[in-house]
Amino acid sequence: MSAPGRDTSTGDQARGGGAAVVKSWVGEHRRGVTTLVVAILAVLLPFGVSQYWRATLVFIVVAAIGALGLDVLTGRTGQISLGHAAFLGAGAYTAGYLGGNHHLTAALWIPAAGVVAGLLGAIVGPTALRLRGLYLAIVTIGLVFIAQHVFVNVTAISGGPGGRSLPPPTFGSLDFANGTSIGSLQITRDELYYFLALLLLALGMLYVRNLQRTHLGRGMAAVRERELAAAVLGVHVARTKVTAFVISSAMAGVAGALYASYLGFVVPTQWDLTISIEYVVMIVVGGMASLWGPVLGAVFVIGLPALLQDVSGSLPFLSNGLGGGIISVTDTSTIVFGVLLVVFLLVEPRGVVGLGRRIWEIGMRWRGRRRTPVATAKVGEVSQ
Amino acid sequence: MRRSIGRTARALSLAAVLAVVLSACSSNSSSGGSTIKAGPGVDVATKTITLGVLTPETGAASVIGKPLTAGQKAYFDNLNAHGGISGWKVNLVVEDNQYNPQTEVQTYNQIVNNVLFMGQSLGSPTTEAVEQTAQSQNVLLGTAAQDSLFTTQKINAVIGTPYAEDVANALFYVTNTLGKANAKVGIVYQNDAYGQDGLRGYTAAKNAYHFDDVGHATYNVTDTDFTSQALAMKNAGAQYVVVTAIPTAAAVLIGTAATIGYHPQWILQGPAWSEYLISSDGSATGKQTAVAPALAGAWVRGFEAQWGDTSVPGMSQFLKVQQQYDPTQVPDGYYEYGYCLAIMEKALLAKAIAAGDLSRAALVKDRTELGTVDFGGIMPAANYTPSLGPVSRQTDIAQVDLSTNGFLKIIQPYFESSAAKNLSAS
Amino acid sequence: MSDEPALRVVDLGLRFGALAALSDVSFEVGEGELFAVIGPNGAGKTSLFNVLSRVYDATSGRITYRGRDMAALRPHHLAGAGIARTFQNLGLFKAMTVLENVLVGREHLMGAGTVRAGLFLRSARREEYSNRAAAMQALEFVGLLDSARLPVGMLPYGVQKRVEFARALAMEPSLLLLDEPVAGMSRGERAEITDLVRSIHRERKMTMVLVEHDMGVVMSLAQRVLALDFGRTIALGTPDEIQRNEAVIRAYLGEGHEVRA
Amino acid sequence: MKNFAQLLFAGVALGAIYALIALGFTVIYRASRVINFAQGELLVFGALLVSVLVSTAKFPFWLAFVIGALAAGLVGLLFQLGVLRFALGRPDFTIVMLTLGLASVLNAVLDTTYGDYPRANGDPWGSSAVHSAGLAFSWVKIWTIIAALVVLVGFFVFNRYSRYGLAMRSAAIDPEAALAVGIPLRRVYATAWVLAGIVACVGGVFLGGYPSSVQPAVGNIAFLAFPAIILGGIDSTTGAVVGGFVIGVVEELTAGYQPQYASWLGHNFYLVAPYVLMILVLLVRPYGLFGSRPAERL
Repeated sequence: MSAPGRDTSTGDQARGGGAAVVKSWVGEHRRGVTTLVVAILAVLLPFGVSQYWRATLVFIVVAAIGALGLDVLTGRTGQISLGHAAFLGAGAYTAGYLGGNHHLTAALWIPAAGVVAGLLGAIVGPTALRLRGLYLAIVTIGLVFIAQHVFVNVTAISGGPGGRSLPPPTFGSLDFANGTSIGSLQITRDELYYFLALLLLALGMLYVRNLQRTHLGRGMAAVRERELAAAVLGVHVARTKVTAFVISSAMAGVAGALYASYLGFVVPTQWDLTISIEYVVMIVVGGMASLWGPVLGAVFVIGLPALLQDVSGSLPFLSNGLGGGIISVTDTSTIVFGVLLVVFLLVEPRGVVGLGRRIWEIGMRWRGRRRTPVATAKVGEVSQ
Repeated sequence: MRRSIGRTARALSLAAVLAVVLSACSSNSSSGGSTIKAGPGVDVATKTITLGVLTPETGAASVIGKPLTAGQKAYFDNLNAHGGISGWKVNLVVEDNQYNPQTEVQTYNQIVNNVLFMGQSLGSPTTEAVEQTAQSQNVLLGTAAQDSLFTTQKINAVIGTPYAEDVANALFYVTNTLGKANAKVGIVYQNDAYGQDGLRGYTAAKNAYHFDDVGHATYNVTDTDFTSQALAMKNAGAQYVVVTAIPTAAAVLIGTAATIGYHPQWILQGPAWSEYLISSDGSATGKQTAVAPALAGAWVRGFEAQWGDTSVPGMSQFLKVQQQYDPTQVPDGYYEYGYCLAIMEKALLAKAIAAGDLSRAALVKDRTELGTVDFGGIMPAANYTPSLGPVSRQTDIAQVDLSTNGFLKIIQPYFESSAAKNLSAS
Repeated sequence: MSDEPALRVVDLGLRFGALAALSDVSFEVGEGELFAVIGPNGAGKTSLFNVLSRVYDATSGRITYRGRDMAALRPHHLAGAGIARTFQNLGLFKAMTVLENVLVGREHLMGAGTVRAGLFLRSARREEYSNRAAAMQALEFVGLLDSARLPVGMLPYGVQKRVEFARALAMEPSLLLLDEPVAGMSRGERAEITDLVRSIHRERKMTMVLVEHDMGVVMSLAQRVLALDFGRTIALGTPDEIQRNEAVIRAYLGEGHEVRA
Repeated sequence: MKNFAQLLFAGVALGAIYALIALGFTVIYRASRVINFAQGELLVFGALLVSVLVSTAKFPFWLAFVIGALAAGLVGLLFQLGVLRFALGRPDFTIVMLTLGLASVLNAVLDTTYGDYPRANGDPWGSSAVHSAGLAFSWVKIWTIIAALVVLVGFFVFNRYSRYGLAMRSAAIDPEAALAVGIPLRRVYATAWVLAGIVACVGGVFLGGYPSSVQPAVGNIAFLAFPAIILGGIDSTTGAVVGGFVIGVVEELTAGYQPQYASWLGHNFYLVAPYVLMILVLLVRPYGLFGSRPAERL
């Protein structure tokens, strides 16, 4: 995390010093420290939770990778896409084909999943260039249906409508299926998946963060805000859009590969519109065009229902298959989720990230208020 | 007013049940100096065994999951009321898998530490998603799905006849039992794992009995119109049409065919049937649906005995249990299926208890050496051997009869075809 | 200024269906000249500007810049060809900071691809920082150094206009197209922007084409003026000539008025 | 030939349903510039209500139908008043998400109240059909087409001649301007949601007609209507209707002929045929057949 420091210190030379820089330098480093703390917590997390939550964590982190990708396309470049499921699927089947049919190591099929899905994005991207807004959204819905059709019919790779099994990642002697142990510390299958996903997520976030600090990120934002103005200013709109498409699909591919491998078995019907929608909800709820937005969105969309499922199991008025009860646990959590989604977006349209910022600002104001009287008191003493 | 009282009553009873379950979970495997080897979900102190149930309680598949779970639970409740398995009681912890693989994985992990094994895991893609983990943890799965591939892994404790064998048997019935050697036969199947398995049996039967295969048609589970499929079969001149579908689809297909004046002998696969296709509330008293006449006479092949047919040895006991624990239950094959699933699991547990080893590993081993389990004729007896493979290859054929209770009349009791015998699991 | 003109416009025509927005407009702009286009509303100023900035394709006639046919250029080629523009209604990206907005102007000077940029390799980093430095200088020129990190959306209109100028400068153009830079501004802001334009022209020695409705601004800035009305040239000459031109006066104020600069 | 006619009839009937759903989408889009992801749930809500009113409350079908339609409209209205009203001027994304919220709530509520068993839609026609020239025209399908046409004509009349129709059109073209000239935007939006609910219910009821039935799963059909709105141009109601009928026929004919003449396209190609057609159209006309190209802003 030394990059931010360098970044502004060089910006610093450019603007020739000033207290503002120092402050922002500290700011950058506060962020660095926070990131470090979050990272450490993320690594320790699975050891502190139940098996249920460990599994849920895997789904959350894997989804976060996919959401991070979608945010590059939709959040940062403004290209609404409901086609994410197609790219997730492409990644999944690449993993299945290379890891399953050809028994290759995950060190190969994970990146391959990204590449294949990315290439698919490079093919789809250009055709989407002429389309705007909702037209693009619905064409990408078409992409999902077409991809599903292909998945069902390319039996050799997808196993056909019956689906196919996928291998657990293997790196040399390390086989995720069996878990492993470092010294006395046992690491289960779920934990291995979690850490692998976490690592990939971290790399992905680093990548996106770098993009957003270079001209590519600015180009994307410019295209999102006013395409034509961007073009006139020298932004290559077409290239920017396609680039965004490729990055987004590649990340989706990796996420899909992990997801499918973790489930161990996938059927073509799994890569449907609802998954795409889920991902869009993630980036919107999390807060678009922000680094942490997709992650927080994944936590909200997957973690919240899981939490509701977890707690509502013990509520007496809920039926749980043993008869009785008025409303099922699932229906309850679905309703609560829907309501929370609505309320949340009405209260904080900028998503979880926006909420965080708001809280932060309040915190700062509070600190500011607390400091001032002290200062004036000092002045008083001096004057006497 | 009365409704709200009913609610509280239900809530209380449920709370009671929960209390039991929770206590069972909280203090599991506290082996107080007893001689028995106990895995998770086994409370030696109170002699209770907890099994997990992962079943769809919401969404379209809940139509299957609810009655199936009810039947399973009714059997165990009755068992517990009558001294259990040599003093051991069996509790169920039910989670809604929403027929969704991701949810299945989550719910599996939610309860796996509190259960000895999964007394039920309903659905193919769902069960597949936890198989790997289950194998590594030696957690037996009471798999409620008839896809042949589940019969090949010892982690799946299945009952009943796989779809493929089922279809092969039905076509044997046509070509041999009825002697229609060169009948014109077609198949309409759902384009997914279930349909594929049906097609597999169809092809096997075709190769074995050389009937005139006049056409195949596929549909998607979301389809609302079946004109093209009906026309395809009509134009092909199919006299017998195998329907590997879900109930709503089967109804639309057959209804559409009737409208265009096409009336072949329909052969519905078990899951294509639902009493709700005939009556608004599934019972004989309910209002008859518009498609009911079109469905009358269709064959439904499956492996559950005709509801209420007391010539079946286990039936009267079954009905007694159902009357006592689910008086409102309408005649339903899935209820019978769940009941039989419980019978198999009881046999399994009995073996383990007798051997004094209720560990997970032991149960996985026991599943392969369980031998024959008799369901009192409610389902064909299942045979569990180390060589694995289908536990039953028998099928019965019922005819839709609007006057019978449950609307199904058995016209051909359990039988097994040569083609089914020779079918190799996927 | 050299005798070979920088920008040459010949018999330019633009029609939307039946309506002719421009017809046979011809003029030349010399290297380093500050050339203005005036005309009442609907005279075709904006149409002409949009053709020059490649938003519209001309229906007839040709435009060459430094001997290069501009019809061949797509909008995103303009910057590379050394042509920058400002927008009548601010072409700024509200969600970005001042600095980022200016940096967008240097897009065509930055080549780091998804790999180099994404991995933030040394080359990409160097490129990034050198361009930031350049952007900072541009901001310094318009006197907005301290606002660099503020989100542009929260700045007053006049200041945002300056940001736009900074961005145009950051593009390091040889030709700068200004689309009604003082439209909708207070008298004070108008004076500031006028001075800014003058100082840019003086210090950066770039060719400028200014499309403006405000006579006063045009007369005080331009070296030569083209007057349009109903899409046709009605006068071309020095500010004084234009001010005395009957057609222009009629076009602007109708019969019997004087134009005061 | 007979086949063709039979398929065509089925296609037109299916198209009528698509047209109604597409109309629902378009109405909302014109008002709030978003896709309403709850359209399918509104459809199910209305249809189930009608079904229950007829079967248990013994209402006459047409009365139940009217009540169901109004109830569905009411749900739309309440959503507008209770939720969307507070989201005026929020980014489109937010509003789309809000409709998703509504969808999931409705979905669970319907599942809880009605369960997932198939139900009769309660119409009086049952399996009756007209037979002529060796073809069969079931009354439900005939009425589906009639009802669709009636609703569509009614809608156009409303759109063209009523005060709100005018208001809605102007609001669709330019909300700010509409607001400026004193058009009550909120009331316009409310009207749009009521209409969306009503057409959804009509679609749902006829979708559940013989030999089909009503259950929550039928809501998925909404996703299949997307090509209709794009084909026609999302902001054009005419387009929605034309698009609806077109994809209905295309889907049905593909299902009828692709398996024998183009089997290499794989099983169930009819599922994607509408989307393929849609994409082909968009490659030629990026804003659909009747859609208007949004003004490019600099």
